[in-house]
Amino acid sequence: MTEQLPIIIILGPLLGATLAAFAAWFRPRLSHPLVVLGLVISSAAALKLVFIVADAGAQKYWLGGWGTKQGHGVVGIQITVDHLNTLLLAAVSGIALLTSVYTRRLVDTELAGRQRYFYALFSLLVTGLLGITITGDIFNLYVFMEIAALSSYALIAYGRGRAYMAAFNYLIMGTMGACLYLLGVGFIFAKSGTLNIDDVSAIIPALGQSQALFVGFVLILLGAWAKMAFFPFHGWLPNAYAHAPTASAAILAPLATKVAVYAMLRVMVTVYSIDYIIHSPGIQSLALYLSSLAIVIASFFSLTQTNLKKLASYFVLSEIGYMVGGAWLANKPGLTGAMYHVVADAAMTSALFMAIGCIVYRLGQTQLDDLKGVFFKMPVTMAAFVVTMAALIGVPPTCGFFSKWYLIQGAAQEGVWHFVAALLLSSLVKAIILFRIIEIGYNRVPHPAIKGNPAIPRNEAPLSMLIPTAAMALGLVALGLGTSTLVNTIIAKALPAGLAP
Amino acid sequence: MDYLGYILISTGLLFFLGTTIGLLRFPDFYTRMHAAGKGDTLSTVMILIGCICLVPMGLLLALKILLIINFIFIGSPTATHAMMDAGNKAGATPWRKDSK
Amino acid sequence: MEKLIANFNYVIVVILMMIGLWSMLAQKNLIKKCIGMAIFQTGIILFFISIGAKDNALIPILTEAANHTYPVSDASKVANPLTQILMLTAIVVGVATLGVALALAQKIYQQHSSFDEDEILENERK
Amino acid sequence: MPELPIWQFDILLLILVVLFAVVALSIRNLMGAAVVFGAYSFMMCLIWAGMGAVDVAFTEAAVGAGVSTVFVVSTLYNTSATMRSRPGGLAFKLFIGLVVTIAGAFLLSALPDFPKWGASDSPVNAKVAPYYILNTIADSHVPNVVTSVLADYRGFDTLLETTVVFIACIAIYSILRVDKAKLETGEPAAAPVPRYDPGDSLIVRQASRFMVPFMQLFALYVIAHGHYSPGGGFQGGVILGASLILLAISFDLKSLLRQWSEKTLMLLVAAGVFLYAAVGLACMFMGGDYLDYVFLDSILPGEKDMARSHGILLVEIGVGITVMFSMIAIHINLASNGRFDRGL
Repeated sequence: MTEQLPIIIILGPLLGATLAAFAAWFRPRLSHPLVVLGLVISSAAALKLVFIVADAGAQKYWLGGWGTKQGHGVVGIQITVDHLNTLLLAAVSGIALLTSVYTRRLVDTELAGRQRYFYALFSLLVTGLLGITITGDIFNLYVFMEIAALSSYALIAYGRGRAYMAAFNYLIMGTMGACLYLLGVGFIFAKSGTLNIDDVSAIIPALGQSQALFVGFVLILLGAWAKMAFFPFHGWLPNAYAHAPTASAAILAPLATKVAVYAMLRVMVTVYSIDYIIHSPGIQSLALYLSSLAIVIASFFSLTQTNLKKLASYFVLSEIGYMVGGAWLANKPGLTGAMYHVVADAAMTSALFMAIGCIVYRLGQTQLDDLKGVFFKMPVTMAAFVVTMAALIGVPPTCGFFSKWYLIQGAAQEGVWHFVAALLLSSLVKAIILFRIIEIGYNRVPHPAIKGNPAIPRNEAPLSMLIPTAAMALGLVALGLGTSTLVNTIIAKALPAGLAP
Repeated sequence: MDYLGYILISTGLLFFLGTTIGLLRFPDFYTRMHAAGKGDTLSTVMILIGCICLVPMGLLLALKILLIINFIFIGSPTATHAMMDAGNKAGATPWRKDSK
Repeated sequence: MEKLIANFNYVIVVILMMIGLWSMLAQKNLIKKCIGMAIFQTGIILFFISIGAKDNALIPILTEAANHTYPVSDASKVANPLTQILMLTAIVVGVATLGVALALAQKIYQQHSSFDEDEILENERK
Repeated sequence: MPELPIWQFDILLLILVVLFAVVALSIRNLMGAAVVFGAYSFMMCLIWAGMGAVDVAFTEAAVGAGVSTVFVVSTLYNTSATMRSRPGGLAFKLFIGLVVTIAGAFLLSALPDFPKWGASDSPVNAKVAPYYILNTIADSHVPNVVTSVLADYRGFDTLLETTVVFIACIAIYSILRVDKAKLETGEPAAAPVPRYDPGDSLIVRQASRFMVPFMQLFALYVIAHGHYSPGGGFQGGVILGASLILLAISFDLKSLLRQWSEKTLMLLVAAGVFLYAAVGLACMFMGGDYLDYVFLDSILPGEKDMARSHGILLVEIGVGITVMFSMIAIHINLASNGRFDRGL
């Protein structure tokens, strides 16, 4: 049975979505449990696979039983679970599961009367994201990319009003990214004749210096950058996530961009190789400069925001700079940091948007000035929020500290000081924002503990939202404490052999 | 049989030429649609019959082409009619000898 | 120059894609953006079909009605089926994206009575 | 069947295609742009058919030229086809033009590195693809290689592609659909615009009534005969959908919705994807890998070596159902602006 686990990861949310689409017309209340059930199956399979991969190495699965044929390579579609993606698979399905439980109340209030297909689309989005992560076929990756993209346009458009234009801009950018990616696939295909990632990576070194392969690499890179809202293509993201309903943002923000980063990592590490990247003229330093710029610009804009959701969107942008920069350092600590940060940042962003969702649910507002007294009103939520912010800043026992530690180590080793400076600056900016929020939420009201001041009524978010939020925040600390285990047993083995230490 | 095919196809092309000239040179919407509707249908049908003559692919293919002819024969004039009707309702005025 | 003529398809592909890309990014009208997107996609499809084309090959339907000697032993006389499959997928994905884009454009038009991006952004700032 | 046409003919078509693309993007009337774009797609079909990609050409004719044009037109029907011209923005357009030119030059720099166009020993044509051509008959008894690769060797792609259509359908539904009850209280319904309705004309009604059965018959043939001739679930589904869209246009939306209610349509869209996924699941329960149709032979009629062929037919039917009903549902949503009452 365990050999079927890789496909079960995909089938859980896919079948959950179709069943939810049926249920939407007969028993609308049933579509949420169906989706949750699909995600439970999927995340259980993903979790089991983490252990299997840690023990036994990469697992390959051939759809339709079409495996390797003599002289032709793999003729079917392959899905692979290896050290590079197993953690992310577990993270994506786990976060999706928690978020699906969490969003229930939000959807009922925010999207009252129009939630018929929300969970079907939610589940299909997760299918797409898991698929991008798991697939071992570069064209299949494109199809999954479009599945994830189309459902996320719809999820954003649920926000109505300005969300439509935000979703349209995202659609144009996203389609451009996907098309550039597809064209890049075409270039690789034209030179190698196969679409299977393992086969391609075996063929590419033999082709030597090739302009077509180089152009294909750049195209795929640009496509992935457009999808993940990396610096020159970042325009769509803040609007899209800020105008989307909180329930949609809670699933999109943590996962969609991270999975695009993973796709870039996969192409850099497995399809091409780190050697190839180091020897490609100019791209490495350009990418590093762009990531520093991305971090600095996103940090700067996050200082000027007054809207909580938009602020968080700019955090997402700066974190993307971390990961791209780390990957392009192309040395051991840099890549470790990038791979670890993909998982850690998914968890951090998820916790951040969950906490914001709780605040929105109770206060109905997302302006910073509306947060007065929120620490007294919602102590648990705000505790989770502070822990999350601490993780984003990089305070020791949380996972944010370790990923940042690896990144800085890698940058220092390569002597890329502007990246180190950008990382530190971004931490500083986040600390400033955290203290500003504490100042507004804690100090701007008369303290209720002092005699004579009115008590502020406790008004926490409902338990179905609070528990996932608290769990996610605790998870950040747990992830941080488990760093060395994860890095040693899984991530270290995902690094390509022969990498500079 | 082959020569019949060539003749039919060349005649069809000739009609197409007439259609194009009519579409470009006629004075108003209705006459242009008239040229497009009639000439287009006739020439397409002729070219298709020419194809039947030229490609001896057996009865099944001929039957398929005949079906296509059937579709064009009904579809094209109907579409032209619908467009004319729409033009009429939208207020396109017919050309007269005394109008500019 | 000889390469250029031999690879004429590729030149057309690049021209089509750049027309489409320009239209997606520079045109202000939402419907024009959608059409530009579709042209960009057809450019890519043309690229894939071109790399899979073979001189003097038959269509990939191995029946005697399609002039194949049966059973087929020489793959070089049959057009490449793989690129065709990939592009079937791409066409369908393209029309799905176009449909969603049009739906969004319709909603935007309802709010702003305009397809013009600048006008919409001005309205939204108010 | 003739061999591939000479390249000169292609060159003419290729130049025309670029011309049409430029016209479609520069024409100021959006309806005109949509129609020119449809013509562009037809031109593309010819090019692809000339390169031996008959299935792709068929799909493009049905999807790209047919249904997409209808989608654009029905969107414009609800909005406006005129483009307002605004001054300025030239610098931005020139800047994008410069970027695009540089990108194009970058792409062209890869040109000398490609294998010769049309060579049968280029990597694309020599590595994986020959396996399909040489083994499709032995593996699945399906002479149309495109069908066997589509639904069998790369069947997972096709499952996902069907899912993409399904997503587009429910995405458009959730974007556009508005509740009647809400319409009366909240958002005012757009004032009915007096427009031409082809359903007024007896000729149009009768002609489409005559054509629709033939179209549906042809579509079923395309799905069922997809193993032996160009076509399959997608093309057949699109034609079936188009036949009902034709009914909706020539009569009115109401009469279509009387036959196929909103609920039925949306359920069937999901049913097609479910059928496809369930066939794969059945293979898994019979002990094989996902979508490995060989393991279905004990449930399916026929001999063991026909199991793949039958499995392909089953999933093609699933694809056909989803594509047909999503095309109709998308059209109704776009044409009636989500109100499901009247429209193009």
